[in-house]
Amino acid sequence: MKVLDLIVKESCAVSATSVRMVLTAHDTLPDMQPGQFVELRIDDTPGVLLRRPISIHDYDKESNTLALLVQRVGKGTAWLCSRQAGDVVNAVLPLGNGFTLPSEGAPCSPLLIGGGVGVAPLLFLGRELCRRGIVPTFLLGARTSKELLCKDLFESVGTVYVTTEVGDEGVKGFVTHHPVLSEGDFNAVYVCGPKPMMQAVVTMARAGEVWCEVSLENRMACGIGACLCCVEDTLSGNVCVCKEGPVFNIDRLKWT
Amino acid sequence: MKVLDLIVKESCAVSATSVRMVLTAHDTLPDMQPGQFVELRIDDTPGVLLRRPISIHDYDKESNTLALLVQRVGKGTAWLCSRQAGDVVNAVLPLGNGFTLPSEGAPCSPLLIGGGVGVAPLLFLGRELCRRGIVPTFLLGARTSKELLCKDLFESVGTVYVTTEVGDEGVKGFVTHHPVLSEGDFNAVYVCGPKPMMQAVVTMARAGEVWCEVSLENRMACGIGACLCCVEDTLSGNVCVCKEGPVFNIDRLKWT
Amino acid sequence: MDLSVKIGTLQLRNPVLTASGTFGYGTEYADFVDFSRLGGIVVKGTTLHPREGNPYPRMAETPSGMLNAVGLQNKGARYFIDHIYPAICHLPTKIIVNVSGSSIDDYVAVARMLDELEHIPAIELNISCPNVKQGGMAFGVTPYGASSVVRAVRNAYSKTLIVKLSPNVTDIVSIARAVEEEGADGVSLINTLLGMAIDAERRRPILSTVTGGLSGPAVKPVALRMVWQVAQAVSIPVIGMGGICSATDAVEFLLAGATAVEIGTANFVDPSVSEKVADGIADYMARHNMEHVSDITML
Amino acid sequence: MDLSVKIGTLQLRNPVLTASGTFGYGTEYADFVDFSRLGGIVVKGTTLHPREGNPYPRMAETPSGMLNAVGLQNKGARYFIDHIYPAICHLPTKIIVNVSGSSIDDYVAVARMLDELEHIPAIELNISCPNVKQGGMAFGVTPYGASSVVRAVRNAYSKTLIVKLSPNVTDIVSIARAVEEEGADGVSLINTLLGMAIDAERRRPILSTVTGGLSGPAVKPVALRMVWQVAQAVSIPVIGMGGICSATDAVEFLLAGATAVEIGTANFVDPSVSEKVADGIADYMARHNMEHVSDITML
Repeated sequence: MKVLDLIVKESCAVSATSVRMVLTAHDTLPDMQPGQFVELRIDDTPGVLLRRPISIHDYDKESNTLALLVQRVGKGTAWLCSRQAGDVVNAVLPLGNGFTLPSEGAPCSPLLIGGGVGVAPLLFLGRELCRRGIVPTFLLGARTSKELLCKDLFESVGTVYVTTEVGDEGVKGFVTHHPVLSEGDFNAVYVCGPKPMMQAVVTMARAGEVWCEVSLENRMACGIGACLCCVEDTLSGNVCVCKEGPVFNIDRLKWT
Repeated sequence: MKVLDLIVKESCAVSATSVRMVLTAHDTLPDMQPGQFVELRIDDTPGVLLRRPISIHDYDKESNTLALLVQRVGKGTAWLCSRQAGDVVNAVLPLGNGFTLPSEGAPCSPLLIGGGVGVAPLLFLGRELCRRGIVPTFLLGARTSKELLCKDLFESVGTVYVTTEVGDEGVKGFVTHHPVLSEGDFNAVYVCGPKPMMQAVVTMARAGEVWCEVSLENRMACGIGACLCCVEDTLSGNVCVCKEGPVFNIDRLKWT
Repeated sequence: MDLSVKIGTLQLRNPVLTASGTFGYGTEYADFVDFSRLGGIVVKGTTLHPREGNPYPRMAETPSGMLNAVGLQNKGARYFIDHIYPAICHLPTKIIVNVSGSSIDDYVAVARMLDELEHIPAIELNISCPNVKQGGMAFGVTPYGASSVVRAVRNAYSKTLIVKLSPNVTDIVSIARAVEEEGADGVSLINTLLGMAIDAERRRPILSTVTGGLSGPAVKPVALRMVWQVAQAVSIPVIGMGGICSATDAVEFLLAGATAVEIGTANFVDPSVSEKVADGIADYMARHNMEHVSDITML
Repeated sequence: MDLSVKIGTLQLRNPVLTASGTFGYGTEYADFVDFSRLGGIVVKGTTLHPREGNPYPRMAETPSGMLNAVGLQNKGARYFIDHIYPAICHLPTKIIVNVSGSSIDDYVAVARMLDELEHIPAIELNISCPNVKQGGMAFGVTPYGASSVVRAVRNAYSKTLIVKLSPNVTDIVSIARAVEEEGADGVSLINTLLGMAIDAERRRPILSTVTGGLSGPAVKPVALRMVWQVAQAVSIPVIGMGGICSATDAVEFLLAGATAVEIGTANFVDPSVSEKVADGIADYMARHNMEHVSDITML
């Protein structure tokens, strides 16, 4: 883990409330794994004290850059969304444990399900799967087509299916309504998104006895397992999402 | 009094720690008097709650602009000093009572004494005196010539004498050491600057029985006489500097 | 939509009041606020005799807050009645006078004088101001002390009696219950938290009195907690205050159980804030399909 | 320049400690802090039996502060001794264990167990945690309650005993005097202020426990005031804390009379802050021509 000043290389709105930022650093960025996150310090924002955890959307060792998707939900994320090229954002990174990647050569047919801004870490995960010769399938959910984030980027990495709640793109409804879930023959499911969506997917995965990992977004303070604020009540008791997660195998969760 | 969004027209450093800002507004600025001040809201600055009182350095009705000199002493003034052309600063204005101007045609030979950033309101005052056919004499004090603010502007309005503590410009020492004080034949003295400097001038004015007004800078909260935080202990008791001042005739003060 | 609330016999058109000591006598804010859109104004703390207050400096800024040590500077009840009351009694909102004292007799004397004033429908009894050595702290920090002063004032004052509580206590609920027992029509809380600021470079306290009262957004969590505790424990209306800067803040206090709110320190930052808060509460009610302000309750 | 301070028999190389509950067991911060530059680490609150703590959500951000309701989650004293102590006992700084309990017997049992550990030179007795229904509030808010637990622990514990005081009291000085009387070697203050946060749109409390402990810069003025009051009233060393984010903040506490300071919430914002504060105090002393940290006093 490092504390680093990241430099914004570019920042583009990808929906009315979300921004995709590419950042670099003077130093070499530490290695990162899909599913890990960064904690960004919020400057110049009265009343905001704590860092904001943001999952790593993309990472490219060669260009020494990482990408983040930030959704404007409060004063802290509003500040992040207003950063421009050249601005500096202080980060602690990389944090937490990422998704479990299939071992080299193991047969794997993964489905990566994301909802809303929760699609963010799945791009980085998809790239890593590709690097291992596995073509990922994405199932991305959003309220409307306008809120569907970075579809083109996902299409450059794998097959993309879409659901929208209003039905203006892809299958109308929630991700759990998409036929690919029953038609596809997946032996691994990775999920990140709003909790009700993740719970619905987990219920289906359990019913189908499919291996499944979810990335949780509990409210955090320290990000490194010191304050015990972001706990998830698991089968092994309250554990820190920031340190033992944010990715959990569903076998550890009490979710019903 | 109004609450207005002021728009920065220009902002120039006039010393290592001070900035001169010219501001305008979409609406017509209310009329202002020399010695009055504005209360500026500090945005984007964690922990800073209260407005900052800044005296009016210059005001031009025709161009609908006012000028301010801001010295960087803390987080609030640092934010103000970092405003650029086009930025917006919210202000309550005009506040307080200004300097007493000589009545039309009355014989007046005024000396305007300023120290540090306290020179600010004297420019506006000098202009008003000029408009009444009175050529003001300025005596400006600073620690060094580099910290002497806007000398050229004062020279465009009246005669300027200077003292510097290190002696790299004008007379070496404090304003009270300048020979113009004893040589000049002034019947009105206006003072604004650090309290010890003002006290020294007041002592001399009393000794010479010269009419004298000072502009005080007590720490304020509301700026409109509601909170009673900025009081000066006068001969008529504790009075609000923001509302009954900031300009006081020395006859009201308990200063010895 | 109905925003009106009632405290004792005091009827307010909406639940937004301005807090004592932060709004002068109202007139200072005439350029900024349409008084007819406020529930009421709680004017400066008034004592029997004139008070010069504490020496300067009286104020220090703190993270998201400020300390003050004004020390109840005011010209006394007689001056208020003769010179201030005539100028404010016809303002188009309810005028409540904050009353302070250093003895029960003083409180009673002021309450009696104010009881005569037709256009003052209520007083707020400050039994908690932490700034003045003899300014009431002794009354406000024990149920016994609070009871004694409220009992005496209740016997002398016929209109709505609101008691302003100190947060600098172990058990604010016991104080609230004690003043309810003695016939208070409502309680308002919180007064300021006792705090201190130090100038590290000059190595001395910033305030002339060393300690002073903390207010502003910093104290909001403590204020909300106390309002919530007290509202559950008493049957009389609770007026909540402490760091309210926006309608959302005000709604939080109403959700915690307050019947009305007071806006204090925020008046210094935005002199129109009280009016905006009142408007914003109406917006909130519209958004949540609420008919009456009392519908603002926890789910 | 000498920054060392002494509390009981505990010798610290400088007056900067990290506060319990904000620094884990130290190891979490190994990437960010050179422990050899800290006075010490106060590790997480430890109870006799394991505790799961409170349900999620446990945290709410507030203006310049945060509320927490962790509820003393920890694996118990036995686990600490067997599994954590071996991993941290050779860290190049002083390790102090924060001890909590829900009965005097529990406190005493944990203190006895820790007394055996060679590399634990001190404990900090939490008699004030406001998060847990049976977590010590009853002890910390009265002189009698505080005395009882300190007396019992003092008899069971031979090394440096620091007692951490609650700010949620009318008279913190009386509590400090009571624990000094029972043989405490020092007091640390303030623990968190009891507060509450509400989600106005969802119309419910943010914390699962409704109320929680407020910390961060917002509380600094209250903390400074209490440290100043207590430091004047007791002869034992005072450890000050509450919103310290910088060396200037720390110096303010030292000026108020503290012998040492603890850094809490600020660790979450800047994980290296504790080391920076220690360095900054040295810079301050150099600027003010001070030889020893005890020269940091009011003028």
